[in-house]
Amino acid sequence: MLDSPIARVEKLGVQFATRGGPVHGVEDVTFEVNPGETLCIVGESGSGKSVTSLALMRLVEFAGGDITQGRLLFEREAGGQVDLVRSDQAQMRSIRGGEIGMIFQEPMTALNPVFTIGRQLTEGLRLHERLGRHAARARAVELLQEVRIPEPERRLGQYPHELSGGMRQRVMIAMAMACRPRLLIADEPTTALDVTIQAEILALIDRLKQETGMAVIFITHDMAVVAQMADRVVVMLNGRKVEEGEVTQIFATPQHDYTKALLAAVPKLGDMRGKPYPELMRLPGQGPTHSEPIRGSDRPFLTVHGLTTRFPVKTGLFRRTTAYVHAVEDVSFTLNAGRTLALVGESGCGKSTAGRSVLRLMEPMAGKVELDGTDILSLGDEALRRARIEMQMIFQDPFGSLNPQRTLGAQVAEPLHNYPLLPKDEIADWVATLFDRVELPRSYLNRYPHELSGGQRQRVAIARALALKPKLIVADEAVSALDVSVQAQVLNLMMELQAELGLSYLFISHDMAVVERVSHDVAVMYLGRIVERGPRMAVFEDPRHPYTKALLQAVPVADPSRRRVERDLNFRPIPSPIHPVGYEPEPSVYEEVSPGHVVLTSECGY
Amino acid sequence: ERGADGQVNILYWQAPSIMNPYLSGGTKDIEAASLVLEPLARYDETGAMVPWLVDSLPTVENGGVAADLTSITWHLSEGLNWSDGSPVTSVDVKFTWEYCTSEGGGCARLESFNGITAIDTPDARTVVINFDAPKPFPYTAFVGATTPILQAAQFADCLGPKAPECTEANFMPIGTGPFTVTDFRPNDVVQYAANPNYREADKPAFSTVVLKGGGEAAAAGRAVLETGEFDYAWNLQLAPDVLAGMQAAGKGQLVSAFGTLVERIMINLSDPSADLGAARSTRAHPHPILSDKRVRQALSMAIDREILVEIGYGDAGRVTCNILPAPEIYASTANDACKQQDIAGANALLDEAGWIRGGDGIRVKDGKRLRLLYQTSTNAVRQDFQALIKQWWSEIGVETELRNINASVFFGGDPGSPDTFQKFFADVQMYAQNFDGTDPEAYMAGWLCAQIPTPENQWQGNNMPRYCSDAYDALVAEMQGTGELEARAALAKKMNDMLMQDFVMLPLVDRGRVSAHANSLGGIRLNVWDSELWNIADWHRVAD
Amino acid sequence: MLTYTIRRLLLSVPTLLFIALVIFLLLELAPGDPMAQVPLTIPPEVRAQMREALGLGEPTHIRFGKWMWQFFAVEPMVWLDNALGTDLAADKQRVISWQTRSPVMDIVLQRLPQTMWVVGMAYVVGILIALPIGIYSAYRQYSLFDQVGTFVTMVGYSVPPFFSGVLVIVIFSVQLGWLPSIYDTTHVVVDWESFKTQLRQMVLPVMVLALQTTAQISRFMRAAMLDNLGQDYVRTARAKGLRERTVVLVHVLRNSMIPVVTVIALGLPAVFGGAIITEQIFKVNGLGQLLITAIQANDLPMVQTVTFMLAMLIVLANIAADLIYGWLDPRIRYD
Amino acid sequence: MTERAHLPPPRSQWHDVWQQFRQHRGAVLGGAVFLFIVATVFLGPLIWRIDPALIDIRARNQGPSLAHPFGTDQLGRDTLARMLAGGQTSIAVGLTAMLLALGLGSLIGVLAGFFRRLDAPLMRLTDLFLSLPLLPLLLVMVMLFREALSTAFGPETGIFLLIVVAIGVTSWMPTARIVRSDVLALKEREFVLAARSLGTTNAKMITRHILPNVLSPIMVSATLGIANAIITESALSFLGLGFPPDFPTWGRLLNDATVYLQDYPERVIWPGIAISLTVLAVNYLGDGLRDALDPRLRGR
Ligand SMILES: Nc1ncnc2c1ncn2[C@@H]1O[C@H](COP(=O)(O)OP(=O)(O)OP(=O)(O)O)[C@@H](O)[C@H]1O
Ligand SMILES: Nc1ncnc2c1ncn2[C@@H]1O[C@H](COP(=O)(O)OP(=O)(O)OP(=O)(O)O)[C@@H](O)[C@H]1O
Ligand SMILES: [Mg+2]
Ligand SMILES: [Mg+2]
Repeated sequence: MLDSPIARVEKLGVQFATRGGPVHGVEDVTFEVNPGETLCIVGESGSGKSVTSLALMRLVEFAGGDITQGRLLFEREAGGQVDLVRSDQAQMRSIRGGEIGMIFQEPMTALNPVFTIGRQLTEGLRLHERLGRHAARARAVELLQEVRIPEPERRLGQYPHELSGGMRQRVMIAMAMACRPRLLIADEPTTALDVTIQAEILALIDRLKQETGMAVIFITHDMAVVAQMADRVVVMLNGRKVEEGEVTQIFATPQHDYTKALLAAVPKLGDMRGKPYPELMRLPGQGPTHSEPIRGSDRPFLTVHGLTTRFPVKTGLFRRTTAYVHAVEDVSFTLNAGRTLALVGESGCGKSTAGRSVLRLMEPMAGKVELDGTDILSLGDEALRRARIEMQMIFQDPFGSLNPQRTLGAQVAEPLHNYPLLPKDEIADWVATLFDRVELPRSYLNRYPHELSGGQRQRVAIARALALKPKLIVADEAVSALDVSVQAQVLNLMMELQAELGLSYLFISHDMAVVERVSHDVAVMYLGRIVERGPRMAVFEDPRHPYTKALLQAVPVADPSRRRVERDLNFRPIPSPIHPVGYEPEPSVYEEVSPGHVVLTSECGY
Repeated sequence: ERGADGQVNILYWQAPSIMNPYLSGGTKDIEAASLVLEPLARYDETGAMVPWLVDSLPTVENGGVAADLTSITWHLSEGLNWSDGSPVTSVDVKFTWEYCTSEGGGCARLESFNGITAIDTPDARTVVINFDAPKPFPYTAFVGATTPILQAAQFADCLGPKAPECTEANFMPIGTGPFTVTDFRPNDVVQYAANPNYREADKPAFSTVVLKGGGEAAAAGRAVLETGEFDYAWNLQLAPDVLAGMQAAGKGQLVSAFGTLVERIMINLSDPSADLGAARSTRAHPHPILSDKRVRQALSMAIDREILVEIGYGDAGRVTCNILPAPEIYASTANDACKQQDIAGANALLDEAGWIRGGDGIRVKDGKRLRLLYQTSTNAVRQDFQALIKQWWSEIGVETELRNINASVFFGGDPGSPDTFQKFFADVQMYAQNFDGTDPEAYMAGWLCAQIPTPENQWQGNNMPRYCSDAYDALVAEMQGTGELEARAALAKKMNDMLMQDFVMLPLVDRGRVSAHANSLGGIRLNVWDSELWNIADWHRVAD
Repeated sequence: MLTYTIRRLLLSVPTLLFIALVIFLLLELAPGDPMAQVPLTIPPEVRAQMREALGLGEPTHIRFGKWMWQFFAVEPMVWLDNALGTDLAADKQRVISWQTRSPVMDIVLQRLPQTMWVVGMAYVVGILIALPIGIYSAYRQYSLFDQVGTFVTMVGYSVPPFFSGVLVIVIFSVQLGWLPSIYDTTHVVVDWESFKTQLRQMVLPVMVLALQTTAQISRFMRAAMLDNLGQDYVRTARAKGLRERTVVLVHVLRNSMIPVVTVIALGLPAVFGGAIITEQIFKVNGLGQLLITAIQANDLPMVQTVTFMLAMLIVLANIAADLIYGWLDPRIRYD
Repeated sequence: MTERAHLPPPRSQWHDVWQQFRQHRGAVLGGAVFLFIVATVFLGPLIWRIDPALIDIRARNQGPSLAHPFGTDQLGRDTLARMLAGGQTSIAVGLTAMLLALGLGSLIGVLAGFFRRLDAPLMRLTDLFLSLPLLPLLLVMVMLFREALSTAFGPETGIFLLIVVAIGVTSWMPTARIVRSDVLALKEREFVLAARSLGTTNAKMITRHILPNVLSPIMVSATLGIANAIITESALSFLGLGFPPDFPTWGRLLNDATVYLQDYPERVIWPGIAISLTVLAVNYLGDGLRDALDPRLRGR
């Protein structure tokens, strides 16, 4: 049994009927997966990874797809092989959930928002294992324990939105594992999550695999994750398989150009060891554009002092503010002209709030923000609007930050129409130039956001931020949502622009490898405070605060030979940032460990 | 035999809202109450007065009416009982007068008690009504369905301002009629049962009556004539061909009768122009076009009244050239020329009056177009009339703008609204008017100079055309002093002819009443002078 | 949630007072007159006295104050008296209708049964028909069923009741003679036979009214279902091997009901407002007919009171809709 | 970078919308039918020259014939001519009243959703309008404004304005509610914040970013709004608040004809079909437009 594959995909072809005619999702894909093995499918967005897995579950039909050719052979538990393409939906239902489990890409939307966790977990159990209500519940508690969710009993009665993203994804895993499937399909289970949670979940899947001996198909575009998880790797491009091999072989001697490009694009933590200034990444197929390190200047450009932003929590009959969310608490830093300061930290630690407060897209409660000598916080409405010429923002979500109803040209031109800087007839020229600058074809001027890929969209956002020729750009997770290859391009673009135009970036991210690549200085945030701040080299090579250390450790390494063991991980749940009115936290006290490198010594909740 | 015929279902498309006719002027309320409450005498279907709770009508001849016409004496019949078994006495009659005339009660029938100084009750069955001046027509109070007798015992605490608080009494009055109220749901349905103490032992034939209200005339007609769900439907104001179609279904039949109701066009003799501000539609400014009698006459001549009858009322209407078409002795024949449409004559008159046709066919005089605003209340038949008349008038070079106004605004007297018929901010307006009972004295007094609505009297008054003639006023005064019927009739005719020949009102149709009853219902005598249900005690089932 | 409810209720008080004032002033300003239905044979002086007797002579603000006092103080006392047998209201004047000279509230109570039976039932029936249509149309989007459903519901929506009402009467009462065309408000249900009679007399008006409800609700239901059918959690449910019926009727439906239920709640005041034209055609004589006759007769106390009660219902329905929303959707929490 | 930028041929947004719209079969059919109806009622009278108000008493209550293809009514007026004239009014009323209601509803919805401070007062205003009794409100409006409008615009245009305003003012509330809740959700979207960071003023924010994104619910309201306006107009005529009596509209024709349902059923059928057909056409047209206006659906 060990030798025969549990599932075999043969010459799979899937088509989607769209208004514009049939579209090929995948074509001629063949691979197999053996019991106890982890097969990783990698490839950029849209390469057909999800479609392949949905075809295996015969769920593509519900998304409007059609399996046009090929066979999907599956070894049933009771013995005997079936071709899933030919089985009817009734038979499929007994396989789905029972013998093949699936974890979906989006933990935020994959759970039904109006049913309790318990109900959603037990549903499959009662159906496939024919358990009674109590037995199913007991088993559900067991499952939640297995995925290490604290207080499993209580969670059963909670709704998905009451859990954090990481917990939700663990519930998804528990759900997929519920009936002890022999094949688990995990479709990018960690893409949307923080490094810390990602590390936990990867470890969890690995452990479950070892305990039950199931086969795993793991879909991702993150090579570092592949290095951590895979036994074998399938690389996909444009709906076709371009390469397949053992994980060590793929990393050591990639054959296909695309695989090579993919590997080159991955920023690896430690690559910049010993280099004080950021450098462009070298990408195959692109000439060495700007290989010089970017030095920037020593002139302070943005000074933030004691910035504090709290959101009121209103309760009671009269909507009085009874408590505050302390999102940003006594944050101070300085950003020099032409340099990049990275703000890192886990989800919810206040990075975005800090960035938005600096630009006064949110009103801070206290503090001082000085941009090139102007006190931003004291400006009136109109003066603030004028000041925005100098400071722009790139938002986290490239889809959300573009208006779906307007053409890209119009959106890039929008800031120019807001200020009388350029004569009207020159605006179109300048916009076209900006498109050239971010390497977008001019024919895209009349396109709409949905017609572009995520990376292209983010470039539009960058072009828009550049339109007014600002001095400061706050980049809030500007590359988090992008594929590695695209991410590398966008990062390079940002660095080139910095070198050329002398821009300053406040770079907000939770990806330590990326941060290491682009920043001059780093500030690590935890629960609204900066716990450690200093030159990037100092912070990365000599982390002092325990939180910084833990964070660095959670980053997966894109090297199959350096796999981490689960017990290294040790995260505590983050305490609540909500405090009643009148609570005044202590000011932050820092100790300088080396020139410019300071560490928080006062209490921060960690 | 009493109660032998079971239930009779009656449909009034306007639902009764109260069972006390003194607190409501509405026909629907009066007629619904008439099954229970009865007057001393009433009119039969020919318009003749008949004794009801009395044995004979008091007259000057039989001594019932004093020779000087200042009092009238009624003798109640023997053995009359209220439905609760107590006897009817003269005190009840007297009380009814006190009830209506007491201060702050808002009695709708005050007019009927005008001039009564006192009511004496020498004995339990004798009622003597004393007037402040000679009253040539003393039969206004307690005659006809509008002024029935109330039970003093029941309404004793309901005098004056307290009247509205007596809901129980107002909804379920105790009466002498053939039926008693068992359940009253305002604006919905009234249920009656035969009065166990009714004076005629074998009547009524029906044991219960359901009087349902609501909907509109067409549906009511359908329910009686086509589906047979109801036995009687009141006042079916519908186009004749619609009614004919319904009757063809064979379940019931139509009955009609004529009274004094005349659909007419009122002509505004004053200027309604908005530029005049407060002096609008007052006699201070004569109408620039309609002050010329020739124009008014031409307007009348252009109308084909035969067609109006045919289109709007069929058998329930007839052509009339008088505003006082009935009773017979009052009907003039002097104006019958109007029965013939005469477009040519009308054109000639207008030519003579100096109105010359312009290029678009509309007449012009001194740069002024012959253009009229013609208003009326909202009602399908009236709108058809408007359309027809507009067409005829266009044939004589008159341009007409039509306007219809919601009836509750048009007939309401709200001094704040510009759209009431009293204000008459239009050149001509159309509606129907009649009078209670058979005596036209009060009706004809409506065109006194003093009756002109003006801002000073808050636009109260009946003289819509703003007609003012000393000769006419003198005739009214003369009639008020005349007691002899023939002489009164001659005077009334003279007044009618005066108004008609001055063309201040253009009568169109003498409107009858059409109702429908099931074939199985017998004893119907449609009466327009009194309540339609006046003889319900005689109604009964017949074999089809 | 409780504090939220209380807060919303408290805040609605000033709103309602303002609405009451506006309704009152609007009706004061309206050009109708309570004497409009009094025959022309009644002379002007008498009309003036009748008007006086209705209290129309008093200044507006005094009448408003009186009305508010009667509505908010006297009427509740009467309720208490009826419930507890106390004698609080004693001699105090209630809101009295001008047409009937009887307390407005009594008449409103009298009208409730038929309104609920007919208009309420039509709403329920309409919803019960609309939901399956909406669900199935969405599940089989662009199928024949969906196309025909859309067509029929839109035609239903575009046919005014004054036409459809007469049409069904002509067909079912006149031609076929199956069903009564007039609703008997005095009918009491005591046994099976009388229940059948009640059903028979309800069929036609309910049919006409339900047509409108069905048209609207099924459109909403379809749109909501379409929104949800494409969601990720549907795929998750299928991946668990659940049956299609469970997926659609449990997972999708529950989510889709959230917006639809609020729409339904917001439509409820209309039930109490009655359906003026339909009630008139079938002579149901419910609240709608009460309101329209009162308006035509310019019975101000009645119109004011009934419209104000409807306004209260509308405001309450708004609050209820929000609460239901929060209750159905665990993501929304009011505090 | 100094050379004149070579711009691609401008691809106008409306061109895209048209492309998308053309692919929606129902929408094209609906649009064609609607256009056909509009063309017929507005151009038809040029060919069918009988005056709709002309009374021919001898030709009363006739069935369809060559002289009167749709028959005549109880006064002998030509039904075809009246249908054409009535269509002009009904469609004009339907469209303008719908536009007014939509404009008002969108304005109030957007303001309430966008400006926190306006939210509560505007929503209470909505409650107020929802609870106002329609009929007295109309009576008041007629009383206050008819004269003034009649003198300013002539009786027919005056009444037209009055009716359109009356219907518009009493039917904007659902639109406002829907738009508001959509705006509330939109306001939280990141592109709104992005626009603010670009220095976009509130007014521009609404016109550029908010309005185009709430177009789809507005379109739905629009489709139902036309039907609603046509039917409300007929109810107004019924209550005597509508156009002068010699002014046909579809609603009035339908209403007048219901009494004759049994004797002359065709009289009901014509206006009935006309109203239903218009409503249906507009509904499908609206569906297509909604899809066409949403660039996300375009080209899918
Ligand atoms: N429902 C659908 N209708 C039409 N085309 C589809 C549909 N689903 C997927 N596709 C197409 O199939 C191709 C493969 O999509 P798939 O979702 O498998 O990509 P992926 O590799 O999972 O990308 P990602 O990393 O973004 O999840 C894409 O080109 C996509 O446009
Ligand atoms: N508008 C708001 N009202 C109330 N609380 C808020 C609001 N926005 C953010 N918060 C809270 O403030 C804290 C910081 O949020 P913020 O968005 O700045 O985190 P972040 O570090 O950017 O996280 P992520 O990586 O998920 O974007 C969180 O606890 C969040 O719940
Ligand atoms: Mg995918
Ligand atoms: Mg963030």
